[in-house]
Amino acid sequence: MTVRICATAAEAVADVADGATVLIGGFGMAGMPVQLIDALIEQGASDLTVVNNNAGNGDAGLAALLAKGRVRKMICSFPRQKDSWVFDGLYREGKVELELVPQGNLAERMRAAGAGIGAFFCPTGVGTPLAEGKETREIDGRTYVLEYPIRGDVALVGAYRADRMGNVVYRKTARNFGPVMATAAATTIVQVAEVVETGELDPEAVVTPSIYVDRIVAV
Amino acid sequence: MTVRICATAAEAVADVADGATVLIGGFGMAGMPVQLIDALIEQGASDLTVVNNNAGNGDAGLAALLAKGRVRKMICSFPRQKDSWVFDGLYREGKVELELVPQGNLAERMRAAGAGIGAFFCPTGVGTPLAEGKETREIDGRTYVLEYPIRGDVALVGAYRADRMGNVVYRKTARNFGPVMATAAATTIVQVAEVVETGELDPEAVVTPSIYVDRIVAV
Amino acid sequence: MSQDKALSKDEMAALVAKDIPQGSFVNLGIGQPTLVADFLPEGSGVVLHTENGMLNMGPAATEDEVDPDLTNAGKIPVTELPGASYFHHADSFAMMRGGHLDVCVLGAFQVSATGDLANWHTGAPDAIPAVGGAMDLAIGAKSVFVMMTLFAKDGTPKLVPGCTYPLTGVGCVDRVYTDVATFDITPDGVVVTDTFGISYDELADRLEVPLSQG
Amino acid sequence: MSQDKALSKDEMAALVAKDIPQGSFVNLGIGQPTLVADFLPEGSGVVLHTENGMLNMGPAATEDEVDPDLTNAGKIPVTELPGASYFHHADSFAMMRGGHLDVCVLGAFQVSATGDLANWHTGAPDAIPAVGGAMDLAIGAKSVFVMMTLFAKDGTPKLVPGCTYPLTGVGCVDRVYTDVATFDITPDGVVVTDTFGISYDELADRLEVPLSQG
Repeated sequence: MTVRICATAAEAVADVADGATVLIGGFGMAGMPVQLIDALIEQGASDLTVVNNNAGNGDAGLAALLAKGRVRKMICSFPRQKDSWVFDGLYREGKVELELVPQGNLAERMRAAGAGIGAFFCPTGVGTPLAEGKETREIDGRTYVLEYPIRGDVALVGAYRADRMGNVVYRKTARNFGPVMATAAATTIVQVAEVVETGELDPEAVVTPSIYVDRIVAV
Repeated sequence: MTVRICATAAEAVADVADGATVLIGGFGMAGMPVQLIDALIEQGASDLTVVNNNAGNGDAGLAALLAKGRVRKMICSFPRQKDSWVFDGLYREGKVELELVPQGNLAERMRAAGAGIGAFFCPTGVGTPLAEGKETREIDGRTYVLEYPIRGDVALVGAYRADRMGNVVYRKTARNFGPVMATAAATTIVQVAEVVETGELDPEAVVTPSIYVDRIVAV
Repeated sequence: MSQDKALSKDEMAALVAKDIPQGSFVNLGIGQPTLVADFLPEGSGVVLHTENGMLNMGPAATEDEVDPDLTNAGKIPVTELPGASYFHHADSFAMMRGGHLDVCVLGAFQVSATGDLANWHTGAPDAIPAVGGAMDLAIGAKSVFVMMTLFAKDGTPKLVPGCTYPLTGVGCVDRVYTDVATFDITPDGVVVTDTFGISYDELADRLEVPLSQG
Repeated sequence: MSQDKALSKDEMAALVAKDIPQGSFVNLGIGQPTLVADFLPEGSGVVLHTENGMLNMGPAATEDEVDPDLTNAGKIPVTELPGASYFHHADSFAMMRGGHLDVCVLGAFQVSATGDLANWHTGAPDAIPAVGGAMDLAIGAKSVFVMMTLFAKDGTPKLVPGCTYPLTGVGCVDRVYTDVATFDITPDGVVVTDTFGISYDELADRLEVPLSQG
């Protein structure tokens, strides 16, 4: 349905529900939708499951959301960083659950959700603790682990520019998880540096087509 | 490995072996690598398995390859067209085998090959003759069919421009199967209208990164 | 818009167009469904998807607009509207399979009372089978609309208790637009939502499918 | 390049760089492997991949080049070389998982005689586990090179009959570069290809892994 251009980040995240699974783009700070996360903190939704590659840096953004006790569970590949003290503390106190997923599986499981794939046999993690208890199968002489989609209720994506129809482009490695998360969530909210007129983006270079975008906010 | 810029289409396809699986891009004539197919006909490889969305139009390109009796098996979604008389004749005479695959499964199975996925549960075709004899599974209340990768020995791709490193861009709907096939073949050969200097393509708009491309020929 | 005679193809297309919500992302199947585009009102905001890799497809190309690199799924030259985007086949079908299209409109040989669709193969022994994107479309879109004449040339109904032709998809059709009636396929059965030049009783009499009046 | 003393980190990196074939597509893991880039000869044609979505990554950004939108997998600001391309995470890991990278270079806690790799988790009960792209890289590249010191600070060997730390990947390591020796992991066992400041006999004595001389 037609994208909504929101006046504020607060308007964009107003209806995020308690208990929602929120996909949050970004790899470290590159592509992190900082203003949307701040608005989500303000908005107050709690008991969230958050999917992000990391588990917060420093005290802002995702780390601040964690610090407020709003996150029940993190699904990520690399929580431990030199500035992940907020997550580290909560985790050691048993106040946040962790599902550790290899980075490529994180991306591919969200891709599967967006692409209508029910499950897929993946070679990553075979024979490691992260595949324990999972179904495996040998195909053509190689062992694979069955992996299931990760779906979001909401995706918060940081991007570069959007047109008024909702087509989105990114900048450099800030692209990272954004385009995949946009396909995997029921509602996708994108913050951009600039909203341009429809027709100004090169149709050959659109990365996230408008069909995946529900709300846009310029920050 | 470093891409080879070939002087002629003949040079580019010189080593295609008898019995090879050849992925041929294009949807109808859009994106069809006509010069590479002509060179392949000239080169003489036979007993080929060809993957293309269709099974040849008119008397040129893929239709000509079929007419020469070089194709043992077609894997495609839509062989029957108003100008597919070459395939039609061979098929009725039992001279070519047909594996009919829904169009999205054709794309996704090649994507799986390129992405290292061993197999995937797909909702398409469930309960239809094209899923007969295939493994099915119910996941979250929906039935899926298990589909396996389609790998190519060679991909012949028609594109728009390449730089000297092998990065490739396409034009409009001529993009279609090219980028997927480029990932799914051991050797990917791309014909383009123009080879430009490295650095001339926008890194944000590259569709097939150089890693997937082995040979380029300007036609 | 009940009327006292059967609908023309254009009238059917207009009816479908009227039922497509503002701003929908829509795929129009090859053939008759393509007509629907001509009846979308100005400012409908409807965005057309073509499975060969494009969103916001424009109308068929006129002579000097023809570009061999820009066609629809029927390989007919088309145009690009502002805000269009291009993507490859795996991404295009991921979009369909992932349930992101709001509506797709398809032709059919048969539709069953439970929404099974048969539209790719007559099952004739000498026919060369061809499926294209029909199966992907049938199971992908949020709503699947079928456009067809209700009766074959020999008078046989195409809305049937169970399809006799090979299936395209199981339980996937939501609504059926025909020349003489429109139907909703619901969990509680087939509901007649409108008739054109035929009475409900005659319809109920000619079809072997249990009907209810909407 | 046998020499009579152990290699420095830079010397190890230079050794790895020398073994990367011209024109390879290479992923250098976080930490020590990143050093390898500094020793790739001019005109090597080696293209660096970073799993956060880029091919043909350039060196670390100097002060005025720093762009927060352009980092490597270690989140360090880097630069872009001509012929670079950007792609999203699913595409980037499809590239890895699909076997398109020629070489990846990783650090390790342990490598087993059959090429099992342990490099993500010490298994310490209070450690917060973090895996990142290590498992994807381990099983994805055509050749996996490991760079590590051969002995831990307490003298325990890191090339072992079987890993005691949690695994990153099974049978995935092809070659091991250490400060005192290099090894090929082959179907016939571990082959010592070079030694630095240690004799083959001393090496064979200090490791519990059966060795042969290359």
